[in-house]
Amino acid sequence: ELPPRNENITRHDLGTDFDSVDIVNEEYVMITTAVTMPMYVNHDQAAFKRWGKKMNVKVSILGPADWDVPAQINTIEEVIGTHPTGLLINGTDPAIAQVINKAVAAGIPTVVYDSDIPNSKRHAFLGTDWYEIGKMQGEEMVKLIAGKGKVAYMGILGLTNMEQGFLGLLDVLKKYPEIEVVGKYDDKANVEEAARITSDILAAHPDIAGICGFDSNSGPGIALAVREAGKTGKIKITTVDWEPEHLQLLKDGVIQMLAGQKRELFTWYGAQFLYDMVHRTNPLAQNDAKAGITSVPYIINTGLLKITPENVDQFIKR
Amino acid sequence: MIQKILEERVYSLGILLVITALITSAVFPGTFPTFENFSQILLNLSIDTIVAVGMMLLLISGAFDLSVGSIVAFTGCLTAYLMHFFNIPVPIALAAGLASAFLIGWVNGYLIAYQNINPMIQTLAMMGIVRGCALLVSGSGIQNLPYWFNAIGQSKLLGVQMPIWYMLATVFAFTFLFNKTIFFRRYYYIGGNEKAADLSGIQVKKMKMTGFIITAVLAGFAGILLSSRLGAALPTMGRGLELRVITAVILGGATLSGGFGKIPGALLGALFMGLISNIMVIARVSGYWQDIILGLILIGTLWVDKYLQKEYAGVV
Amino acid sequence: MIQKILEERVYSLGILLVITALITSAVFPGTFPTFENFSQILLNLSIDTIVAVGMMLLLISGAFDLSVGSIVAFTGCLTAYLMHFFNIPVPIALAAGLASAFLIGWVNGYLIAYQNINPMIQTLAMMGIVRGCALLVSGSGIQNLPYWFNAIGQSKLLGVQMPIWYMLATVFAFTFLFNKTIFFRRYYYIGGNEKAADLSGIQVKKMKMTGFIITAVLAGFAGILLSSRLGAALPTMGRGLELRVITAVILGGATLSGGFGKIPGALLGALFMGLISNIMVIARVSGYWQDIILGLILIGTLWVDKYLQKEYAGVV
Amino acid sequence: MASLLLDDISKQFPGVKALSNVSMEIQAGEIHALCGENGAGKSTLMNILSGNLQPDGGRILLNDKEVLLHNPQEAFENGIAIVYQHLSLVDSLSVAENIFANLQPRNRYGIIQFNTLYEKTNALLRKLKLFDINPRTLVAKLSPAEKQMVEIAKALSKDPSILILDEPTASLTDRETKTLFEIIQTLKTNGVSIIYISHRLNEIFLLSDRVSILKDGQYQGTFDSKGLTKETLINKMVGRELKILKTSSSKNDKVLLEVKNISGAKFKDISLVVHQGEIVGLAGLMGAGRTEIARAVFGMDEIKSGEVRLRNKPFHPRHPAAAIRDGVGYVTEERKNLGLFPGMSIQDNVVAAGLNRIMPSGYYNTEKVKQLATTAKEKLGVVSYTLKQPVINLSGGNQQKVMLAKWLLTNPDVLIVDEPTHGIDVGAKSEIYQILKSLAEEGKGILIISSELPELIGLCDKIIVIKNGKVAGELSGDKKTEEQIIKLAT
Ligand SMILES: Nc1ncnc2c1ncn2[C@@H]1O[C@H](COP(=O)(O)OP(=O)(O)OP(=O)(O)O)[C@@H](O)[C@H]1O
Ligand SMILES: Nc1ncnc2c1ncn2[C@@H]1O[C@H](COP(=O)(O)OP(=O)(O)OP(=O)(O)O)[C@@H](O)[C@H]1O
Ligand SMILES: [Mg+2]
Ligand SMILES: [Mg+2]
Repeated sequence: ELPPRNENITRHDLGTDFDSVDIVNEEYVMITTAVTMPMYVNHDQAAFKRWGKKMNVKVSILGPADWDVPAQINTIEEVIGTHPTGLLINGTDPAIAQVINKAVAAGIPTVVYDSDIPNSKRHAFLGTDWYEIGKMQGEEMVKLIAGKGKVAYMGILGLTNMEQGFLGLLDVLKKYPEIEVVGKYDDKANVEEAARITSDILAAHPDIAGICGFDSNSGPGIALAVREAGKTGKIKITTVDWEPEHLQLLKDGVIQMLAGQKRELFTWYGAQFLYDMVHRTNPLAQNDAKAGITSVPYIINTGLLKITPENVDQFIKR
Repeated sequence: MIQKILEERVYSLGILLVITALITSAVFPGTFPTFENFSQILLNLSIDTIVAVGMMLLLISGAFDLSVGSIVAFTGCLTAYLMHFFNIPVPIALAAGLASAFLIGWVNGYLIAYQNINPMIQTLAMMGIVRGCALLVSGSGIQNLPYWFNAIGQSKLLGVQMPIWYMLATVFAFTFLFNKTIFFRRYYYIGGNEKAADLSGIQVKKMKMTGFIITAVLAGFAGILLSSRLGAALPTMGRGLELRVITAVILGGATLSGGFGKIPGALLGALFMGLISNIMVIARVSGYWQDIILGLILIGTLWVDKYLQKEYAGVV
Repeated sequence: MIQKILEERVYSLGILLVITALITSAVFPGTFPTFENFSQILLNLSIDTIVAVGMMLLLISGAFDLSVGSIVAFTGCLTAYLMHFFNIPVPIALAAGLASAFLIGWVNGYLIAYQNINPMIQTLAMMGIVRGCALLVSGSGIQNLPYWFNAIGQSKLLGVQMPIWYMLATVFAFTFLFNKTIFFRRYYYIGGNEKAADLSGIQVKKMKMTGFIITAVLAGFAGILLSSRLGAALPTMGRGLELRVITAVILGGATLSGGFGKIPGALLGALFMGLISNIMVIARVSGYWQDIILGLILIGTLWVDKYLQKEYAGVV
Repeated sequence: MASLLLDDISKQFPGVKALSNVSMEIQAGEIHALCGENGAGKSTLMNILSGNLQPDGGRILLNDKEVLLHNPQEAFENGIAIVYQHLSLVDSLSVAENIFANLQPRNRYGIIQFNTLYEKTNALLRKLKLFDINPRTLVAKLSPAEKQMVEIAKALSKDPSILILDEPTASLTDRETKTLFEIIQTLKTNGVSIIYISHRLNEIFLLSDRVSILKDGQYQGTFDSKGLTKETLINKMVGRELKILKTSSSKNDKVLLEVKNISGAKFKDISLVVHQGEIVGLAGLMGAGRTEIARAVFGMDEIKSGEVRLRNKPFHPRHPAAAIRDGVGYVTEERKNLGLFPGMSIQDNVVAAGLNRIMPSGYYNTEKVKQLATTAKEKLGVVSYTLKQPVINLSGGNQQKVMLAKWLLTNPDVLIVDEPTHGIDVGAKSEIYQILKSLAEEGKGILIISSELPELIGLCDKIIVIKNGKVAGELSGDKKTEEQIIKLAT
């Protein structure tokens, strides 16, 4: 028994009939990978839980503890079998398209957040463009180092969204002939590794001007090495995420800019979209499904946060 | 009689599995004991199990291989790369993928068996090298693979997904081989006492090298299967697979020092881990609690098992 | 004489290190052989080395511990938690952190030595449990730690960062203990031949349990040091540390089967890995190539070493 | 001065009652021999005395006071030291550290004083006339005989008041044996009680004051050595008469194995010929290189020059596998390290070397394996409760028989046996001699390496004496006497 041939996805396929969805025991499930990553826990998951409490519905968060896309897919498949009311899926990699389609085919409203999975039949997407994150870091870095000097960057190699970010960064830096990109490094999502690489970079390039980080652990690691080398402020650091740790480092002047995402919005509104779909809050046609439409936005870009010494105090929680 | 049965990890673990499944069925009658859920569990552990069969072979012979996770990634990526960027026909790309796995296994085996390189460092180094190559080949992953390639892992037979059939075939084939051919039985001797095996006319070096090659090829096959299932090849596939698989295999009755273990134990070990993770999904256990509970269950299982088979306590 | 020296991994690796450093100094005279670079290399490997000393102890006795990375995270987080949320004075928080590490080591050691639980599964399970607890305690990480706590890892003595001094002190202390005291020499007997050690009146179980406790406490110390260096406790600290440390220790002359190894080997192994990564960055190797080249160098090193010490080929 | 009373000691292993209600008495300052067949329970009893095993029932009285020996440490503290049958040395440590394991001389801070350690070791080694062994050498580098002597030194280092020797001479040659006996006599005069276990009956009569006998875990009585004859002793141990070994030779003129001027790592210019039906002995002191010659012929070690011919065709196996295929077998010494698969069953061990021959199709036939193992077990009289028993749980002699069975199943034309009766009781020994003889009668050639001279003299058609890796002489007919061999070997 062979799988169906890949048909082209058109807007027409998007309407799904939610008649079979269970709205008595309402449960919304969020599935990510690296479910214990602090950034996810503190932003995505916290907002999702708050939403659940406010709406008085059950919310669950599932997924493997480590960054393991196949395991995330496995979890989604297992969850589909338990027929949740709605699925909120972290768009970790284009490879999850198929299982998203499977969920949609099973009649489960499915919203993707963080990175889009464009070749899937998801009902809606909320998130940011990682390319923009890279671009934002690049533009700020250019400003910080006045358009010249050596720059290095690091993150987890091989992740689709991060490679997009690298691309955005390089596309900006390319335009400045006096900026030399000295290397791309894999910090393996690990503070110690990031610190070690940074101090090696400092040794290799004592005149390094700036370093960009792309995962949660890059920032603290780069900052540690720069601080220990006594070059705080001399070497410009831009990185992603705005955990308390990052904010503190920014406040201390070790990091110069944070490219943050509005992750709370991903899951809060994502969940709300799911809710609105099942409850037909805003019916647009007599029967949205038959009309081949969904009654929630198709793509939402929540935009980025640019956190600098000027506005950092607004972000530090007390 | 009962004593006898419990002495074998394969049986004691099997019984534990059945009991766990029965209890879970009683607690979650609507979601757990369904055909879809069971076939999903099996599907999800098919990749791990195929690799675990190879790892069981190695552990029986007293060795192990940390590079399997990277081989899974590399073989999948290489095959996808050849098909996607060079339009090489599916069968040839598959052959090339498996050949690359063969080569990796050969290098591991040759250096370990004939050059006496420490197996842990060798396979750890290979893990880094091969992962690097996977990244090199695929960048951040390759999508849009040919239909016939995807069909390998996405088709069904008798309503059951193909990877499950491949897994069962692998387990049955190797169970048969280990029970019924002298070639594979030699691995028990090598694990039991390498020097004595050599002096008894078993070509230990050759056999060891073959063991690494078989394991690598199985991992390669698993990699192809995984990317076919995903319809994409990711360089991050198989991360952490090595530890997961070694855990499953030890749970299934192997020991790091060699000489013990049965092939079905690889399946049972993987099944046990798959069952636990499925139950946690169904029971909606999440986040840190997952790790904590899984850890406690692992320790608890070994502890119960130890009491079931007092006899062998020293050996395991 | 030369033969004799090369037989010991500690010497052969030491020589290799010096040669590598000399060549690199000649090639990159401006960047490599500077005081800042060396002290930075040492600083970065201080945490790993402190854990590696414990791991060397375990490997000498024929065991290993996969939970050290998680212990690093948990101890750091627990200490920070106590200081930050309960305003507990620094020394008491430190004691509590180390006590928690002691407890984890005790559980590992007790279950492995007295209950015969498979060490690999036990410490792997513990790795998950303890990591989970670290996340539970610290959430997203704890900042703003007391000044005196940060001073532990951020002070300098004679222009050299404190963690380097702690590392050297640990290495020297354990080298002395292992060379000169009956208590620690017993680990060589246990690793060399457990049965014989037992027959010689060594209380193998007790010693094994103590080994796991010492390792856990060293890991706990490393965790406190790391969070003091960071000025913050992150639950993700120490990820992958276990494999890195085991690699360093085996490179430093230990074997998985026990009985071999010298404490300074832990430092040399870690130093070697630190040096290689430093040189790679200086030589502008980046991205995927780092993993590939590191792997090749690891294999190459063992291969060269094997030729240096032909005598021991079979053993290592 | 210490006397020892064993009262009603029992010990049950899974499947075997190793000791049932054994009571016996050891007087102060006597040499007390303990005899019995393989598996009679001698080692088990001694393990109980040394705190290594716990009895299921019974008491141990030392100088009329009950003592509890929970572990080896407590036995030392009570002045009991033991030389184990299976070596208890750590290969990766030096001779000195092995001898003073856990008891290294230390100052009051617990710091080991290495100088004292080496001095004390040197003194001990000199006492044992082991002038060639450096205290700093790793034990791994010693030959089996040297290891055995180190093991003895280890027991002596504790200044015991009761010394147990469990088959100490099994891997020693005459020279060391003599030294050992002198030491035992000295200890005796100093009032040390000695329990001596050996399967070499000559030694029993030579040394002991009294003999106790165990059979199937049951005490058979204690006798004065003076009033005892060899026959009665054997009768009490074995419970039947032993067959007399036929001395007729079955040698014929066809040459089976011909070794011409081979040299290797530890030997030089070795030549010898084994005919059909001939039993050729290799004699020599410990470390003479006999084992290395055998390993080289068998394809395990490299031959640097010279030629080996089998049935008149060149024979240079690259690996034992090839040697076995061509009909050469090699029963190794050091059965635990080199010969057996300790954790595996008797059945698996027995077929290990013959897999290819027994099942040429490559298809593993469990039934056939079972049947062959049963036959072999019966033929060689291996005592075990099931064929599935791991060989590590067998007594030493039974392990040796399993190893021999393994090689008989390869059906070799030339069988090399290295110390075949190491640790084997008189009954089993004579059975093994019978087996070797009947193999010779079937027309096979046998090359036997042994340190037990009476055995070589009794069995062999000719004896080649090896000294420092070279042939020192060849003896046959009437010239095969112990004096001649020793003269050539030293
Ligand atoms: N650990 C064990 N587990 C099970 N059975 C054992 C174990 N150790 C010994 N036995 C059995 O107990 C019996 C007595 O063994 P023991 O080693 O005491 O014999 P022995 O008299 O020393 O023989 P030998 O002369 O061959 O050394 C044997 O049948 C043996 O198989
Ligand atoms: N493991 C080893 N490592 C290094 N040298 C060894 C080792 N084993 C034996 N030797 C040395 O090899 C030489 C011959 O070995 P071995 O004692 O086995 O010879 P042999 O003639 O068979 O004596 P034996 O009477 O003990 O069987 C000796 O000089 C011995 O010291
Ligand atoms: Mg015995
Ligand atoms: Mg020998």
